[in-house]
Amino acid sequence: MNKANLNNLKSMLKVDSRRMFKTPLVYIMFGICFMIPVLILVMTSFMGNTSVVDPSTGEETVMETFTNVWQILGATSNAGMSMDLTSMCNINLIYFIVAIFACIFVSEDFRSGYVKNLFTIRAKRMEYVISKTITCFIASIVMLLLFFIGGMVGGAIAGLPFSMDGFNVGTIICCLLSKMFILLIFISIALTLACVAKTKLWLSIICVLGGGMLLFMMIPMMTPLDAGILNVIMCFVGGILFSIGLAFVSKFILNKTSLV
Amino acid sequence: MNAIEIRNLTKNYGEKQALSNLNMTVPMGAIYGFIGENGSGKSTTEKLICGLIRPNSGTIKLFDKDYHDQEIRSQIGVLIESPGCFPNISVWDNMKIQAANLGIKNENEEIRRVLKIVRMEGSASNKFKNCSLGMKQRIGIAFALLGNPKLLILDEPINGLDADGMRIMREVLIDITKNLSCTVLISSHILGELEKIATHYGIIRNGKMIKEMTAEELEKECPTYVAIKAKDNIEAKRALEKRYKKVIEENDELRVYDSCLTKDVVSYLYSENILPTYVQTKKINLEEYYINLMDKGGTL
Amino acid sequence: MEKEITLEFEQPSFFKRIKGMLSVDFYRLFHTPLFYIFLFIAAIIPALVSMGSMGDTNETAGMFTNAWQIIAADKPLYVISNIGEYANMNMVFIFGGIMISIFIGHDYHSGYVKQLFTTHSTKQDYMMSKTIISAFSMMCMCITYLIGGTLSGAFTGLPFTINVGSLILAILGKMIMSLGWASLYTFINIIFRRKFGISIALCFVFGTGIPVIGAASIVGNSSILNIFLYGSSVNACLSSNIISLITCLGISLVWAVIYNIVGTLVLSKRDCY
Amino acid sequence: MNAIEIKNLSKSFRGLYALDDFHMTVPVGAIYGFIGENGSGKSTTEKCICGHLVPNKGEIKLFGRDYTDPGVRARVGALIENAGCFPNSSIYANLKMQALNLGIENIDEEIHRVLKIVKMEEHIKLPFKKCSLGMKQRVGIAMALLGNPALLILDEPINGLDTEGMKMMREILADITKNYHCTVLISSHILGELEKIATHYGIIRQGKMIQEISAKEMEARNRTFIEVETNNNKEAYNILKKHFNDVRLDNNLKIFDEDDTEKVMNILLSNHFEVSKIIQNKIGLEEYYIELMSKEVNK
Repeated sequence: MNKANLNNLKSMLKVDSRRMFKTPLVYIMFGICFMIPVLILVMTSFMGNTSVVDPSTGEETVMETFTNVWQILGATSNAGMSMDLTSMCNINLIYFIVAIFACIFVSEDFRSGYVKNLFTIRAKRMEYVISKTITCFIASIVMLLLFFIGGMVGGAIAGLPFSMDGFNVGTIICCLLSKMFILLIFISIALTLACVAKTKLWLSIICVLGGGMLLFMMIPMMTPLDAGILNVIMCFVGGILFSIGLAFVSKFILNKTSLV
Repeated sequence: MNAIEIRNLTKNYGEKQALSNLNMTVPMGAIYGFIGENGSGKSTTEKLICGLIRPNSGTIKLFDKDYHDQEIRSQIGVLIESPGCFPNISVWDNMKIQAANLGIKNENEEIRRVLKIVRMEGSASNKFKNCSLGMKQRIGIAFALLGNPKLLILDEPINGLDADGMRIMREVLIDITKNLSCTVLISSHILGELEKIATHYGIIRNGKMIKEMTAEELEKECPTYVAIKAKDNIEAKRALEKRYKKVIEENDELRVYDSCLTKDVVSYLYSENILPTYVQTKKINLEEYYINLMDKGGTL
Repeated sequence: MEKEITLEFEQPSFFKRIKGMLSVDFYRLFHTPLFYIFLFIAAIIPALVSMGSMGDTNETAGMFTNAWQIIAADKPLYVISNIGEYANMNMVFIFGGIMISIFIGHDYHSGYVKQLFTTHSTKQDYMMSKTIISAFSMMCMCITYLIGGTLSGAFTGLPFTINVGSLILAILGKMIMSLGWASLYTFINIIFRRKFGISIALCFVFGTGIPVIGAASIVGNSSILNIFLYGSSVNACLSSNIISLITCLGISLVWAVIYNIVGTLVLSKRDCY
Repeated sequence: MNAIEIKNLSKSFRGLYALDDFHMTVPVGAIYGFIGENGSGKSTTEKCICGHLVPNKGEIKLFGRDYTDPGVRARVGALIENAGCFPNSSIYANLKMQALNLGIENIDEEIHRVLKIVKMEEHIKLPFKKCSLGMKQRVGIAMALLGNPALLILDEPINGLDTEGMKMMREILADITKNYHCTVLISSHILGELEKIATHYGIIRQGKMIQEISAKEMEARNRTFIEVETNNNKEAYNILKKHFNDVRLDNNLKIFDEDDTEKVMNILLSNHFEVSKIIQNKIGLEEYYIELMSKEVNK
């Protein structure tokens, strides 16, 4: 990475960061990431454990709810796979939000035609991919934290217990860190798909959701509540390898296909 | 050293062949008028030069370096069809983003300078999507001028510009190519405007470059002639043919192509007591030359 | 001035105007891949869901006890206890909403709406024709969902015992409901127009019935919830009878008329960009 | 009867007045040249007439009826800024949809007729997004011509058309106004082209109509002059002053309100002047427009 490439990357990073924080897209995403946990926690706990009696059959159905604030982050490693509400609507939703955000962010370049100005001046496609990965990663970290804070706020409003059995503050931090690095995987997948789909935003979003569904299952195992340093390192290595590998794939795609 | 050198460039979209081994040379500091019908491959060539699409074969050299050379590419200003701006943010923010893209140091003055050139300082704050077609075109030109590029590629920039806009465009192009500091490749259909500023011309048809020449060559190829109308054209024609070799009648005016002074022709006719009612020394302009070229099947 | 030219403008009948616009929409519907993609999605969703229900082996013994539950829940339950009651034909109304948003969004995005509003001055035509086309496409999606559901039901080997009368009523009720949903989604889309991202998000909000479930938790499982679109589509369940069909029809028509009028008002006030 | 009558129309976008108390009358069968700078409100007016924009206040009448009358609007063809076509469908599909929308009977024949006019027959199967700018413009014109509209509104149609395209445009307009009694409202910046086809002109500036004039009136009002070039213009000026009342000498010698070139020629040659140029000319649309604008600026 000689000097010329470095300041090219710097200028590209400046473009992306300026573009990210000047358009309303990222602020909408931040809003969503903060509101979802609050909504989920408040709604379910508010509606929860009120038994609903069905007039025609007289059968009582109890809405099952969150019993502990930390459930928003996931379950401890020994809890089995469960398809119920709590395991679906927790922090892992953020992977889909981030993936969709990355798709929109890249496809906005192609739809507005700004790609003409970008790639006329930049012969190398690598900087574009690297800078997009970095800026999306930073934005997704902010989203993750907002989601976490939203969860705490929601839990407080709903009056859920903050008790921690089987894990402590340390493991929660490790869990968050490892979730952070897994974000890298989702972002680089989304970027590659967006480079393929270019202006066809609907194509990239559908593929990302499809692809995300497959990976979604393994996230709770990789990042349980009682995650240790080992989890963090594993996720870190996985994230970096994935992003570098897919970065080259995206570069290859951008080189080989016509951009306009 | 040439700004752009293209050697047998071919590009086909599916089975339709947009360019078939096109050759093109644009010298330094030239304003190169790129002329051709709709769909003759002008935009394709420009997109190829900017590296936006990939050629099937052929080489493109910019300033004697391969067109993938990063140092050269960062000094190209481009406006192809529409300026690539983000619709829902303000013009100023768009310019700031492009300034960052070019790595310009003191960007605010640079942006103000460029907006002042195209007289768009007033409406820099409203959103891009709310600007009218003409204003968008001026913003596109400002975009291309940002960071004074060494090579400017404009695809029909005059589209949608009003008289004032066209005048600005002429001044800007003449000014920046003054001391060979910048080369301009401009394509347009309004040949009257192009004729005023272009130093070189390239005429393309069905993906092939059929004629490349400098403005001087065009001068030579477009002969001046004396156009005369008299009360009785036939008699005047007979009189003229006695003295001049090449006299042709075209859309009811007599054209004397021999190299002669107009006033001699008039005094000769007067001596033959024929009174011309209309006399003017005229030159075939670019538009007529282009139409004749096209009618003759393109290969002169 | 040259000879006086009498230009006569015969007043096109309401039917002719609507026919014009509808023929455009139907031509576009059948000649672009969008419609077929969503028909396919509507067909494979029941298969996926029933696969999912068969798949997990631990404590919940699978979501469905009867093959027809893939079409509609057993009883009009406004608050869902497990996924089983939720995953039925009502899902069509979510995907239908997405399809309509993309369909109308493309109208605005491509600028074709300029042509429509030039030749059709009354905005009522636009609302009516878009509602009809949306309702039609949703009904087709219901049908493919039905086919997909019965096939996957047969595949999972669940019992097919059902009182055929109420099954038909349930299916008819759901299909009638698509008119109401269509007018809702058309209304959302003429407000958000080009930004069909937002209208798709709203489709999720309305389609999944979160507001109705919320209301149900307050007011309990009572039948006044039927006044909502989601409420009455849940009401068209496997134990539905003639009354529930009539309620569906009534609710659907009422909402269609409301959204139509309000939509026309909004359209006539706003620019079409 | 007038094709278009607009009275004190105003339209604002978030407080900024694009049109302010705007008036306009376009007679039936006219080719109305609509001239104005960038952003002076030309497109806004056209969009109001076509119902794309809802004006704040003001009244628009088409052929004597209110512009919201469906009967009239079904006979309006428009091409404003870009042809609203679906990018992924082919040119044929787009035109077919518009034909269906207009309720035309024999659709295929009409589509081929229109495409033959704009010479785009061989590209009929091409998807719209693959067309170049000029070809998109021709498809837009074809779409506007579908179903023989009574009123045709074209916003800068010559944009992106090549020389042959401009010739085609002139033929189209001449043809439809003659055979189909169609009224055309056309806005353009290339005044040279407009001058060849327009029968009426409307000049707009900053949202107000500053002058509406028919081509005949403009011709009458524009003064004709004879321009002469001799070996000694000063001397010629003195002699010509005796014979004609309004003779002016700046960088060339002009005799105003005179069109008998023979008389001038006789005088000059009999006085042994060497004449190298004598043409009869009149002030064109472009000079008229620039003169009008400069009057407005210093008002």
